[in-house]
Amino acid sequence: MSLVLTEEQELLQETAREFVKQRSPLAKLRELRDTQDPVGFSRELWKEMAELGWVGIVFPEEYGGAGLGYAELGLVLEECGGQLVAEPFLSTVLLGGNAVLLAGNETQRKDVLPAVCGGERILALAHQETHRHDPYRVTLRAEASGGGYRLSGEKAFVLDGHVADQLVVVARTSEQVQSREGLSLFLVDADAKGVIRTPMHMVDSRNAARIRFEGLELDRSALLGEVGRAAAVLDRVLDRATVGLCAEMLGGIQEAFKRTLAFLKEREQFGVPIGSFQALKHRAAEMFCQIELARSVVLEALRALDEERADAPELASLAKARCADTYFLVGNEAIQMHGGIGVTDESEIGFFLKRARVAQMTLGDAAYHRDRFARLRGF
Amino acid sequence: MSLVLTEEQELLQETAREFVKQRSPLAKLRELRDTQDPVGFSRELWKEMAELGWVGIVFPEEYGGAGLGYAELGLVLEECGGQLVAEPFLSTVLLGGNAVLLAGNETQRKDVLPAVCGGERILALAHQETHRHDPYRVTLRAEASGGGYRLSGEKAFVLDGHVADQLVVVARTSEQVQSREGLSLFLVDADAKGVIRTPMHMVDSRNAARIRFEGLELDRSALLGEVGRAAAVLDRVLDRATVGLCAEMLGGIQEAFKRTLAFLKEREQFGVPIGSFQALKHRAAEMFCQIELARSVVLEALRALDEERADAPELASLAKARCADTYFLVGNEAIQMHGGIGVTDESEIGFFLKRARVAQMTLGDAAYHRDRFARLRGF
Amino acid sequence: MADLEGFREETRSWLEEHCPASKRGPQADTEEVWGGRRVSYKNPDSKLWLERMSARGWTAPTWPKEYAGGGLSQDEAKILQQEMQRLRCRLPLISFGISMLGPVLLEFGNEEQKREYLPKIVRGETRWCQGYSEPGAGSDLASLQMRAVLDGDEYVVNGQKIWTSYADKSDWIFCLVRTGPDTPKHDGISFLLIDMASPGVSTTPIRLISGYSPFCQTFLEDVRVPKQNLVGPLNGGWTIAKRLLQFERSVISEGFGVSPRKRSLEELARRYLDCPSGTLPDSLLRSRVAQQIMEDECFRLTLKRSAEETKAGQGPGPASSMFKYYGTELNKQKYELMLSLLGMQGLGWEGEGFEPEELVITREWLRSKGNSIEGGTSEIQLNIIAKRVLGLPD
Amino acid sequence: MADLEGFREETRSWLEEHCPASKRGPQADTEEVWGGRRVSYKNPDSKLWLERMSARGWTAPTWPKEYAGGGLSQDEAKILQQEMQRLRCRLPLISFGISMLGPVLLEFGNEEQKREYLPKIVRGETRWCQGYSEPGAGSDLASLQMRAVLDGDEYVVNGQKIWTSYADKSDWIFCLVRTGPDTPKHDGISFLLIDMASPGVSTTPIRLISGYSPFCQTFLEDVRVPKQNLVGPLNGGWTIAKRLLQFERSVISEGFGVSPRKRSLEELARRYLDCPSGTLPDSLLRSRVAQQIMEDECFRLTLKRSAEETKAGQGPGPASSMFKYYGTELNKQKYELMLSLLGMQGLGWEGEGFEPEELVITREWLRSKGNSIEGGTSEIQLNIIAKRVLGLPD
Repeated sequence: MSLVLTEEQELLQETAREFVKQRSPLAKLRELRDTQDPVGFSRELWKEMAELGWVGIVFPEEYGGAGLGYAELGLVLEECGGQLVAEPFLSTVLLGGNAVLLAGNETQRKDVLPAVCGGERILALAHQETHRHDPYRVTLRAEASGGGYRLSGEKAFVLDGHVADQLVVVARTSEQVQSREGLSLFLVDADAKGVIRTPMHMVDSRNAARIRFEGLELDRSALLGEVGRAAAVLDRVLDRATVGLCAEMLGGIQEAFKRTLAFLKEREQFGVPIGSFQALKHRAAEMFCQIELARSVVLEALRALDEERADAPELASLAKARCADTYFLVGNEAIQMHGGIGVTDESEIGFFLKRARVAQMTLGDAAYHRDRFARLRGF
Repeated sequence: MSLVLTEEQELLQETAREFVKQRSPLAKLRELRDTQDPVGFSRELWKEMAELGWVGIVFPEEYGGAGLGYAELGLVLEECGGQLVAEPFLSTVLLGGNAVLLAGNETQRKDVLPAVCGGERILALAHQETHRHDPYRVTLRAEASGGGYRLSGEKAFVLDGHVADQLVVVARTSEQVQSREGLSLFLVDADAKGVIRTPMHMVDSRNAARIRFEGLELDRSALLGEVGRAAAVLDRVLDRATVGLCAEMLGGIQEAFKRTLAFLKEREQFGVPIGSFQALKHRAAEMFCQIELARSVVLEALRALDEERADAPELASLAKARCADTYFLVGNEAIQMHGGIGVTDESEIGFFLKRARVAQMTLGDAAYHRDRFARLRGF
Repeated sequence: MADLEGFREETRSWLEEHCPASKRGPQADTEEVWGGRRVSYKNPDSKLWLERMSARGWTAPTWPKEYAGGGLSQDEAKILQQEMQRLRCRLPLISFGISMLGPVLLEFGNEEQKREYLPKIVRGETRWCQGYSEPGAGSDLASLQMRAVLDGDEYVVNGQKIWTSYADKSDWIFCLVRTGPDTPKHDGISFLLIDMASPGVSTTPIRLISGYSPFCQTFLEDVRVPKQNLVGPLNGGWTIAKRLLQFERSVISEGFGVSPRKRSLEELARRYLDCPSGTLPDSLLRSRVAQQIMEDECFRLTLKRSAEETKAGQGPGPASSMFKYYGTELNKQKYELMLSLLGMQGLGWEGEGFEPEELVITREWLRSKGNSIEGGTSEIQLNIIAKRVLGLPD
Repeated sequence: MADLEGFREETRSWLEEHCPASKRGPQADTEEVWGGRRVSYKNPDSKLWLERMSARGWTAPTWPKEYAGGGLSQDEAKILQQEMQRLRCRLPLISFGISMLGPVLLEFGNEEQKREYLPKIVRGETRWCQGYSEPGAGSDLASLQMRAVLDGDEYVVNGQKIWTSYADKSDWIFCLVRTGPDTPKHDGISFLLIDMASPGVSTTPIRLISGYSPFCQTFLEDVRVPKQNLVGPLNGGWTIAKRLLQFERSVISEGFGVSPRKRSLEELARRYLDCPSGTLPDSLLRSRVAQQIMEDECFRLTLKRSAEETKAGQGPGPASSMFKYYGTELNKQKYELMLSLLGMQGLGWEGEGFEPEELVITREWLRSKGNSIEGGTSEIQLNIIAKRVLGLPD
């Protein structure tokens, strides 16, 4: 497989670009924010995306998906990222959907995935518990109870957890906190009694939830995958989600840079376009290089997922560290180069900075992924 | 005491500037290097400096010194740093001399310091053992033997150790490696039997030595200060030496910047001075700010030594971290801004880069001093 | 020296007696007093404190007594400041009139103007704002377009200002207006004082990315201004403008020298790394915290050195560009570090999921992005340093 | 595809049979073969290997067969490269003729020139160097002063070049000379080939801060050059010059994509942090090592992507500026990190106290400082990116 797009991929890219531009430009996010929309994205739009086949891109056809790969999903996510589309790809497809696909049995898959691919069901992965990404740090306990399990504990920053229909919950069934062993996944109806959700309104105008499980009783059939062995699946889910998030970030990075470049050419001070000032030129050129690097590593990481390569985890961390740093750089430079206009809410450029910061921390920041890369390399 | 110079200090500064310019410009260092001078500095010049009273500036008058302070010594070191003067202030005055002053008994002081102040005796502090500064990491052992001690082990990077007349050796008399307890100081004649010196020629054209002690027998009177309690003295010696080194670095930083600025104004490309290019202007302005900060902290640290303030250790680390980073920045920018000429040996600007790198590592690099600062602040 | 010590003692006992207890120690932003016609006091002590201080002229300690100032020497003013800090007295008045307009009037205003405006500033009766930037004239301030045309004894002013801090809350505005030809740009600018109650003045707040609205757009439509409100010579306003910018830069950079009421970086690190004492567990974050504290410290020492060196009494020179540039960049870096410490907890916008203190940090992180833009961008400051301090050619 | 697989097998077996064992695997710098009249072989196998490879044209695999090249397609050339890597065959010849002059002659030379010069390059008979920069013309290359005046059938050349790599070891030099008016500067430049054995040519090596002397000053005094040595049109040399700079940049940046024989960063870290296995003990250095490896990896992936994207066969475009800029900056950063790992042990100049490997790292650290200057400074590359790639205005 090549890094150069096939004809089909080019078509998909164009369709996505056009759709996002027409139906979900950045103004949409502002509108959702300003009307204090309790969902934070549009369920109708999500259905339309499902009808276009995007929601199910990576899921097998037998579950209503398109059976395509991450190279294709990446194109859609990149376009969505360019306009900061808030629809729940990350929560529902990359995190929740993949958890069900990779860990679920046939019954579970058949139950969940077609509804996901149809855009009818929103999922969320309830894994994080503190303010920092740390996947094996799980204190929420699932204890054997009757024929099933009882869940007690709390999750935080559950992306789209405030409106998800079902939650995939990472729980500890044995071992100590921080242990990679002893983790299990459960599929939980979000409106079950004993599930208490508090919405968290994030600075990027997306939403998450703090979710408390107060002795929630679950049937045995709620278990997703093998008991105590969830870490391996969780790793794969997080890698896929991380790379998908990176594709979204890449789109945002490129768009913020494009807008900044346009502004540099347009805005005049001292009788000339400010883009003619060498100091700004050099900083723009530096950004260009950083973005090219980000692009290369994201494309390679998507390819590695599709080829199920052994270096996929390494590439996921490589991509996330790089995109986090690059989005940070570009987000900040975009504001500074836009000058006074950049810090007004009226301008859209600030939305990129906000998204950059949240995306940077989501699923581990650059420091986390550099540490993980070193661990994967054994040093 | 003010950061603004007194009349006496201004006079001292002018004298030092003039002397260094006339008697020891940077060309001198090149000459010593190119003639492969085995000493690496000029003993005659050192004597002259002693006659001017500089060597003894900080030592009490009773030992032949001038009884002045670090504010004054700093002025001299700053001027020396500007021309990369290689004479042994650091080894003989700041390290060795201070060790004798702070740890020695009256007999030892009377024996050593007047000879030091007179420029007749070169000292060195043999403390470091590995390639990294780590003051309590001492494996060289001093064992009780007869009425005295027997020294066995090896020291490395002993500054000016290749020509020192006497060595102050940090040895372990008890406790484990890395322990702050159990260290003792010994005053050793450098040409004693059982002291084997290998010169180390450094990239900055200065010299150090690897010194092996092969069961060197010492009289009891060689002990400098209390047995096993050397750490407290060593800390003070290292703080003074660090701040003094920073004053020297400040001089080098300022001179390298001055030369670079002059070059930017002089060198033409595309029909204009390259200093008119905004990207270079901004980088020069950034350097200016960094240098101003370095200057402030060095002056404050010198003052803290003179006032024997409790925050002197903190300020020493603050100054070293800052000077290390700033010399690094300026050294590298100086080369890049000089372009092709900057990387030729014919130009003097490269000497600053080389000195910057060695000075940066000597007595702990920025990472070491940031860690130490945090420890001193208790976090 | 003996005199100064006497002054210190008097000052100390006066402060101890007259500073209300509720005006000592930390206080909320909402208790700040900005004065003006429309002032309202949340705390009656604030009013009392302002009256007592301004009666002595100590809201503007070094201004001459004839203009209701304190008439103190630099040394005495420093002692007053030290003693206020000792007792942790809050500032009785925060005012662009004191920090920006006043020094300019003292230097460039005529006797009548000084007598008219300065006392009202000292007493907090008039709240001033600054009308400099325009939509097309940001970094290139001199290209401003607001026009003032003489018509009898009045100027008729038309145009739009932007980034006017608190214009919606101010009584008067000091404005740069174009009274002369466009080219050369700098030669046709004048410095004019305008009562915002005049017909034709209107303001609209600008919402920032932080959600705050400290700035406004200010529109002037056929506003009539008496010609005696001109400060300095006609078409000679650019010199005044530059001088005032130096005062403004000092204000902005000094603002970053200290941050009184907030949790320190170390405290935040301890809290969010879950480490009440001892060595912080995350070496990388610990190192960044140390580095930030050390850089703040270096900056503080540089402000201190600069103060000592310019003690002779000169106003701020081009070095103020350095403080503006470096102070704001350092502040941005500090907020980024705070966000790294807080993790996801530092990325809230509103609502229950976050503590109020966390939400404030997030908002101020966003607010900090503007620091390196307002009052002359970092790029402009670097240009000034390169040209004025380093003498690099154009 | 089947053809390519066939080619791969043939190539593999030919290499296995013909590449001498001593020319496989790592080798010292001193075993590199640069060819030329004055070549001498430390290892007789080097001569044999060069002869065998150049007989097939495989020292310049994609050049047409009529000029003694290999006549391979891009795909075949890639296979040859892969198979050589598989067997770890060393390059038979390192040559500016192959990497820089050849491509330019193929594009701009006349038939006679191609027949004259290319085969000798392929066979390593002529060693070429590049005469571009002059003392007053570095970044501003077009301001060069070396003058060539036609006198009968010959140009008479006078002037000085600087930064001529290995001029003291080369046979011929390709030079930019001024044949036309000074203004506009770019229009009076021609591209001339000069035999360095001609009377009036002399060279002086330049000593660098690293102690190495890879460059020379080259002086030409009344050197007579046959006029058929002009490449391309008279006064039309600037186009050729720019094209060649792109090839040069690719060479320099590719050079930093891989570093074959040296210890890896991880190995250095293990050695100098005294940690043969497991997690490295110094978190800060560990993080820097990880970051450097990751950035190198990102850069490698970008080279790879660029190669895939331009597979169609175009030469290097303005993106080569990015690789030159980023590759050299990354390389400098990597040497700084190595020095941080080695500590004082990385700061030796010569003598016993240091291991040879350490001294090499120190020297190469110093050498790396020149990478961002030679072949067009980083600043020039950023200018090119801003202008050509981003379209920012002058």
